Amino acid sequence: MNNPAKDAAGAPRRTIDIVQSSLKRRYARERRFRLLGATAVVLGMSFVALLFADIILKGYTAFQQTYIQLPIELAAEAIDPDGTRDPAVLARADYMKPIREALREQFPEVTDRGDRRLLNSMISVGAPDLLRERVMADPQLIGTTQELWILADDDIDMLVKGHIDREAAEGDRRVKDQMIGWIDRLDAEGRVAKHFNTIFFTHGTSREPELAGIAGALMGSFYTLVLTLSLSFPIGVGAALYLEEFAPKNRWTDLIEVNINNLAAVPSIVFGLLGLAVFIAFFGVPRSTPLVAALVLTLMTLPTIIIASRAALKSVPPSIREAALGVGASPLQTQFHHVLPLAMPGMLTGTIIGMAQALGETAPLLMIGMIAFIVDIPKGFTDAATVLPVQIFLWADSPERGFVERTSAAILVLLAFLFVMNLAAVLLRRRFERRW
Amino acid sequence: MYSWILMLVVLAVMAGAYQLGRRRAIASAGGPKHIKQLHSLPTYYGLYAALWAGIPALLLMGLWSGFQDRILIALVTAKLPPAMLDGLSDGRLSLLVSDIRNLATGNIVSAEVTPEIQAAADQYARLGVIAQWSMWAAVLAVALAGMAYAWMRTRPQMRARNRVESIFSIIMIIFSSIAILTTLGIVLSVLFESLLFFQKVSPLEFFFGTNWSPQIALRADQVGASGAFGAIPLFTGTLMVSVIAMLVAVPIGLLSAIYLSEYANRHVRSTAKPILEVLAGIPTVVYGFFAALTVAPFIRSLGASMGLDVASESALAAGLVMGVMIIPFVSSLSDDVINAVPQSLRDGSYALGATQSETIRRVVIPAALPGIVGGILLAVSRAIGETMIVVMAAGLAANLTANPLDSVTTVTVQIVTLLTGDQEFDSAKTLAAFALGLTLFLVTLTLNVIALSIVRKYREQYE
Amino acid sequence: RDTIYIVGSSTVFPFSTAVAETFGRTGKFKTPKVESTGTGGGMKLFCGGVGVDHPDITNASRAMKASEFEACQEAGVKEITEVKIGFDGIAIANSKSAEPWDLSLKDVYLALAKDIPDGKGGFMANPNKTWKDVNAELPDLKIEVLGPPPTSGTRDAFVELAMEGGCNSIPEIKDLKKSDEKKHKAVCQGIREDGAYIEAGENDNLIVQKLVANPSALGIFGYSFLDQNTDKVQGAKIDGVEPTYDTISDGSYPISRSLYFYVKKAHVGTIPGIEEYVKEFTSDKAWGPDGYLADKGLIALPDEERAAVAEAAQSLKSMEKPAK
Amino acid sequence: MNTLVEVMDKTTGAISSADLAKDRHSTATVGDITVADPRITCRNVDVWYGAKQAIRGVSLDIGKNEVLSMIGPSGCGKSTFLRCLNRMNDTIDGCRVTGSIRLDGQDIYDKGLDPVPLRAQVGMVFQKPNPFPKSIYENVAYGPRIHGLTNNKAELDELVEGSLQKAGLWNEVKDRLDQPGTGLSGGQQQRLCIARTIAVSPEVILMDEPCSALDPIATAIIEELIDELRANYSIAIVTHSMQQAARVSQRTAYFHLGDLIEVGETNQIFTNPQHRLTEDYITGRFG
Amino acid sequence: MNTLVEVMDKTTGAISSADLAKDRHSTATVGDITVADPRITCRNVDVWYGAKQAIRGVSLDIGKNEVLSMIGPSGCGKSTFLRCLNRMNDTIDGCRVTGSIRLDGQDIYDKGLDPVPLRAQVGMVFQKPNPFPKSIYENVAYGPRIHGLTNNKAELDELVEGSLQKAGLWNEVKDRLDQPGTGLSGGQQQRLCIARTIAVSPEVILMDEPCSALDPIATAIIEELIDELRANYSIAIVTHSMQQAARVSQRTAYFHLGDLIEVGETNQIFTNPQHRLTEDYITGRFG
Ligand SMILES: Nc1ncnc2c1ncn2[C@@H]1O[C@H](COP(=O)(O)OP(=O)(O)OP(=O)(O)O)[C@@H](O)[C@H]1O
Ligand SMILES: Nc1ncnc2c1ncn2[C@@H]1O[C@H](COP(=O)(O)OP(=O)(O)OP(=O)(O)O)[C@@H](O)[C@H]1O
Ligand SMILES: [Mg+2]
Ligand SMILES: [Mg+2]
Ligand SMILES: O=P([O-])([O-])[O-]
Repeated sequence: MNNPAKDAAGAPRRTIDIVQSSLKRRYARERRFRLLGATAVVLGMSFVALLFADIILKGYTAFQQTYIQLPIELAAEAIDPDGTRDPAVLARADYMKPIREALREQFPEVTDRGDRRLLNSMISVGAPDLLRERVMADPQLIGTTQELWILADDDIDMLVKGHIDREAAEGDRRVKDQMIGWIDRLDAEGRVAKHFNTIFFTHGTSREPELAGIAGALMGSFYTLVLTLSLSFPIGVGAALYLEEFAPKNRWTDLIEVNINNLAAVPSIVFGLLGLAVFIAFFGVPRSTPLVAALVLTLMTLPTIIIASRAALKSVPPSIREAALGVGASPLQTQFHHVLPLAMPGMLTGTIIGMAQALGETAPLLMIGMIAFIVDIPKGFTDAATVLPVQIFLWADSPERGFVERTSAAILVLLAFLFVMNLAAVLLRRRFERRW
Repeated sequence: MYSWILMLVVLAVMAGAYQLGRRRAIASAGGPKHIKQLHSLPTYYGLYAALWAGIPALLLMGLWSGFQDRILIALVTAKLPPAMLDGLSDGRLSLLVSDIRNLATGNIVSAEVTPEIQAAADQYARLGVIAQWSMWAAVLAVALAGMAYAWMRTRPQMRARNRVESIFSIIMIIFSSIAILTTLGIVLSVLFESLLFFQKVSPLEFFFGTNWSPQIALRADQVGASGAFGAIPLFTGTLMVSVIAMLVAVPIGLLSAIYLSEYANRHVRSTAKPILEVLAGIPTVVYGFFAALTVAPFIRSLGASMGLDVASESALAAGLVMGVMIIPFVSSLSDDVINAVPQSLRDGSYALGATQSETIRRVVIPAALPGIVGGILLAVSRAIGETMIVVMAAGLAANLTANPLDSVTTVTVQIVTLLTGDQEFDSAKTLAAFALGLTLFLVTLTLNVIALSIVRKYREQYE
Repeated sequence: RDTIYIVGSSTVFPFSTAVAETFGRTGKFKTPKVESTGTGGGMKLFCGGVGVDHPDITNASRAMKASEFEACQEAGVKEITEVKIGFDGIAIANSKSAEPWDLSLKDVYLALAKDIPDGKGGFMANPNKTWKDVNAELPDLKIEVLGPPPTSGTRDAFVELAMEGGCNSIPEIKDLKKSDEKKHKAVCQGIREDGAYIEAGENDNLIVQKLVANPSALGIFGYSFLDQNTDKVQGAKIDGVEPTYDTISDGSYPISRSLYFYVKKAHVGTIPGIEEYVKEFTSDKAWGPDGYLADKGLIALPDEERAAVAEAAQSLKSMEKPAK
Repeated sequence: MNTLVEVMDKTTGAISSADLAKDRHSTATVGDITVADPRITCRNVDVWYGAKQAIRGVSLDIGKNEVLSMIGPSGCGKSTFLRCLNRMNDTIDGCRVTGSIRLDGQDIYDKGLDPVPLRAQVGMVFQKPNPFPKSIYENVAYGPRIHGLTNNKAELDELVEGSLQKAGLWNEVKDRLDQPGTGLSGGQQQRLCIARTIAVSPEVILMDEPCSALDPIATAIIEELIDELRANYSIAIVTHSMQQAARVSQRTAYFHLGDLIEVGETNQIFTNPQHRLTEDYITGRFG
Repeated sequence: MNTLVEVMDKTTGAISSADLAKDRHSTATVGDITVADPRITCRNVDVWYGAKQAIRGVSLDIGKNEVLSMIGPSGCGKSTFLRCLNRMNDTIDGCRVTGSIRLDGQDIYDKGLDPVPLRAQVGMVFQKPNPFPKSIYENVAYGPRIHGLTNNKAELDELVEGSLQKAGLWNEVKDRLDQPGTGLSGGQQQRLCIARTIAVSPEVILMDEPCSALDPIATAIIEELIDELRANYSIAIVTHSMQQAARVSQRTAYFHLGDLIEVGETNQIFTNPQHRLTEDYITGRFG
């Protein structure tokens, strides 16, 4: 009837024939499209896999640390001559000496001064501190001789983990032939072992790879992000709500909209400049603190959250708003009871991405003093701190070989942090998702 | 530390005020059976009271905490012997104060403690305690006064909901204005230095020059201290890297979003989406290494095998990796808006005999377009503003080229290197960073104005 | 504030932090906070004024300039103690999997300069594409050198020591210095921008790894990275001298620079621990040839100089205004 | 003047229009627009969608305890007019309303007027059923909740059940009150929306084709409900079924292309229309 | 058994049901479900929404050149059944269809069968109008475009105009074909959706209350259209108006709570229903 398509003879053709005739082509297109989509997902996922594989392969060894077992004589005369067990006295004692002596006993043949130095250098400079902690925690040890696992130097660690090429000429590696011999001998006696690297998770950073830990940066990131999230989510959602749902559409709101879009394109380091000029110089917020970092990152992530939230609000059908207004709900009630829950997945997506960005950002923090060597683990928003990406940046720039794996391990920690952070949001988002 | 406790106390007062306000409202209406008499739900009277109890008190607390120390210091230093203060610069004074403070809080002090300092420290500590308690008293008084005020005003006719809502509206307006303030802040924090820069380098050269080479201008005592500050190559470099990144991110992101929201089952979608989102959180330093050590050499050797001359730091490598990073900006945001398209529209299309891909391309995507464009714009913005990847992978050579296999540099890279390198007071080189920042800001602003008007034109609404 | 606040050079950062950590470990004082801001950035902060908001110490991979000193004075930072802490050799290295290089400063100059003498008394844009073009004895490899960007202190030192040194080994340019100093500088200090010299950013690890991936390239970076990566890269001989601890220390290796830190005397006595920090830094167990800083790649000063500097540093002797 | 008129021309030929010398082109309202005790009074209401005028100078009263039905061809502006009465048009971008609309003498387009209590007072059932994507129970309970109409869960349960029962939906959904309201059939959704509206006991109820998706029995229940509600409230109903208009309403208004053509006693309108266009439309029902 | 039955009990009392000894509780289909030349044959169709069964063992034929109307109380499964016939239920999560449905002998739920040409052949007008958020023109042109039914713009224009005209919408929208279809009134949207469906000339057309938002005149136009289409195609129409069913259809099927209760000649169903439930429903129309 309605169908203008005619066959060769001029008689009307059935739609279905036309459909059938082109169907093959359309299906080819359908398959191509679907394949494209699947390829895109696979590609995206394989990027993730590739990056992860790369990081994990480089970093997993950092979760273990080489220790050397030595019979340490904790002579009472040396550590606590008066037998008071006064912590102050215990803390002051020299713990390096018993370690060195124990090591020397293992290799009595080493007498040359230079060789002794070499021998001593197999032990981490942090070993005595660890020993001190141990003794102070358990003063019973004083006066006994214990087989203790002593932290090895980073070069030894690298050697044991195979990151140093034994075949290379002696001059080409930091570990001398002699040391390799000693380590092999200790190893044969079962005195060399890799233990789980607790230091990495409990200590702040250090110049020595074997003593360097991620705890300080992790806490710094934690404080920073808690604050960033609690500022940027309500502000972002509030601003999006206002602009999308309440604001009159006029020049002023256009200006705000353009501004927000534009802020998204501002290089993050410029936010650092802003933080420096406004928060630090003008408001006197202390430098290098999670507080100032959070303020800067909040401004940086706001555009992401606002733009995502507005897109989400736009996609809520107007009939829902009408229904609510129609039973006498106020605009604010309409938003909070009906529109926000439906827009929440998109808002959470914006938040997830914004927070991810904040967690991984380095550049603006360079400007506000976060790129610093801070050993102490921060205990609040105004303690000097650094954050994970900056720590990664610093370690990646360190010459010591031991930092290579630690850099990757730190990235893994950051990603784990990201996962934990996102998990809540992702689960929440899944709860809000629905089609109508 | 004390202020945290006080904050909690104020929150507790707010909670109390909420309860009281509610009860009072119910009572004023004549019991729970008559709440219909009230203008608003009792909750709103509660909120009204809570806000009255909380907001002024918290404001006062903020102000007090901001000024307390300054006032204390002023009081303490006023008591110091004038001889000690004579001719002391502000900085030295602050050192002295720091000393007093260290002493008062029991921190390590390095110099020997003079009696005056000790006295000042004691006074500081004493005043500190007094001030703390007065703050407690004042803040609590204001909180209670606010609560009382709300209490007195609570009567059935009071438009509590409207009042609470207007407070919320004001808060939301303040939130939206933060964007403007930020913009203002950015402009102010780069404007002064930019102007200084333009006094040294003519804007004409900066905007239209094609040669960027701050190296000769490295030091004042070096030759031709002006250097070459033509920013064109930086902008073309930024453009090229961003375009390459978008060529990666938009197709992959959009197609993933489509696949995940339309084809994949729930299970795949709910795992794949967060995984892709991880891409946005990997530190850019990591991408930088990846681009520089894996992708760039690969492209180079690939190019060599095809007889192409590829720079070891090609724009292509940086752009590709950056594209990977911004995939989630496109994929996740698009996925959400695509998912929000009402099913009835899809049904309408299927019922006409459309295939799934036709439905997606011709009905779903157009309906979701405003949101998708938002996501893409965000991704573009991110690409323009990204730094680290390009620093590590694309290098710093300012080539004016259209060949993606060449190395280029971007505005952001130059800003970072100029600002983090060996800076110098007032040299054109350091100031150039600010001028670049300002220019980029203005350029993207213009682009956004254009984008907004285009998006406006093509906005579609359904239902 | 009860912690020392240190800013400055990224080159000195590893040494400064090592000292800070050891200093903190002794337990009496808190571990200082060390920020890596670059030498210039550090100077800017350091010379910002006196007071708790301003740093106490700044590290520098070059000596303080007169202009910076003046800025300091203007801001009320009157008395400054300069401490020279040692040397940093700048290595030109390549991958271990390739042949080691043997270059003269002149080769370096001719390979990397923007303009070189055209032999007719004038100058021309550097036409050399391969090392063989530079010097017939060198291999026929494309010139490809990864080095720091113009904004870095390392680059500064490289230009001053290597380029200018090579430059002056050409007699006609040496003469130029007397006649037209400006021109001389332009010629000697300009680095080519046609892709032969690749500005590779400030991350030296990245350069090392890029060298491993590309055996025909050369890279310019600090000695500590060479020291840590002896199994991957090897330093080129410059004028016949290999970059080793000893050659840098005794000054026979031509491209090395001095490292410094500067102490704000006004803060001594109020910020706790500054004197002790300086003492720790200038103790032999730190900066001596067998000290822990040597292990980190710092090349110690000669013994007498070290003693003299330590003496001056510990007594916090104020510096004079630098000559330039 | 279009299809409609053409069609109607064809059909009215058969009917005696002897005494009617009515001008088909006059758009002035015929009949008495006022009532003795009005709740809503509209005067000269114009509505524009952007540049397009959808309602032209409509003046009309809605009285206490009366059901006013609005009829007219599709697209003539019935929904538009209805939505003016509780300011639902505020939500449409570019929609402009002029003239005066008063509820109990109070101008509802007054700047200072808060549309929220207005909408609680003037409830609305929309033409396209739009349940919230929440459970059936929540759909109905929402209004009473925000207005605090009940004091406890038991009362609320009772109110929800009562409303659903009045809308004739209770038996169908009582076992699945926690299921989403969007999973109901078309007619069920429509009744859900009616239940949702009456749950807040508005004093004026605007119903836009409330029975369009309902079978005769369900329609009967709703009509019964309307009749019952009339005792206390005012109701304006848009309907396409003239039988329904005749059954439920006391007064009827006929709209045509944005104009209010005629208004009067329902009886009179259906038996003795004064305007040619009204007559055409009424008689066309058999077409 | 619920409100519905209670209401109907009240109303049927007045009517003589002398010779009917029908079992109100039997759910077996009464009447001849088959036709001479069927296009669609359904046998034992069950439909489940999750655990809820919406259709129980329905067997029914739809013949060539016939209009089959489906009636029944709201929520009885009419839309559900209709949506089975072109597999629109595929898009509902948790909806399961069993039994056999054949189009020209071909099982449409066959694994290998492609729903795309099926849907081009079996068109559908939904209960809730769902225009695309595109221009009016694009709404109608969409189907012909994807199937490539026209060869050039002129042909397409003609087809769009023709379809809109048949749906009785042309005159109202001809000046604003480029305006969004979502900005139309309820009835206009419904007609737009009809135009959209007939633009692809499906051979079987499923219409779910196509006239629910239409005034009598527009209804008449659609009914005329249906009559015209019947010459070549098969049509299944869900309607709540028994008059409409009587006017347009040759056969009528009565659904009740998911069961097909009775099917037969329209005349016979309305004058002499065989099943007690059918009778209750039919006579209830005056309730
Ligand atoms: N998506 C769904 N999920 C769950 N149950 C549903 C869904 N859609 C419909 N139902 C239920 O299935 C039954 C049949 O619904 P259907 O839409 O087929 O009714 P109908 O006969 O078309 O009614 P109406 O005349 O009101 O449109 C109803 O009880 C309804 O509540
Ligand atoms: N949002 C809108 N934008 C533009 N025009 C509109 C809009 N809504 C309705 N219109 C137009 O205004 C006129 C009146 O529409 P309205 O919805 O009031 O009609 P109606 O009488 O309710 O019709 P129906 O019986 O079909 O529902 C119609 O021509 C319609 O196309
Ligand atoms: Mg309408
Ligand atoms: Mg239905
Ligand atoms: O950080 P620098 O040592 O390069 O100034």
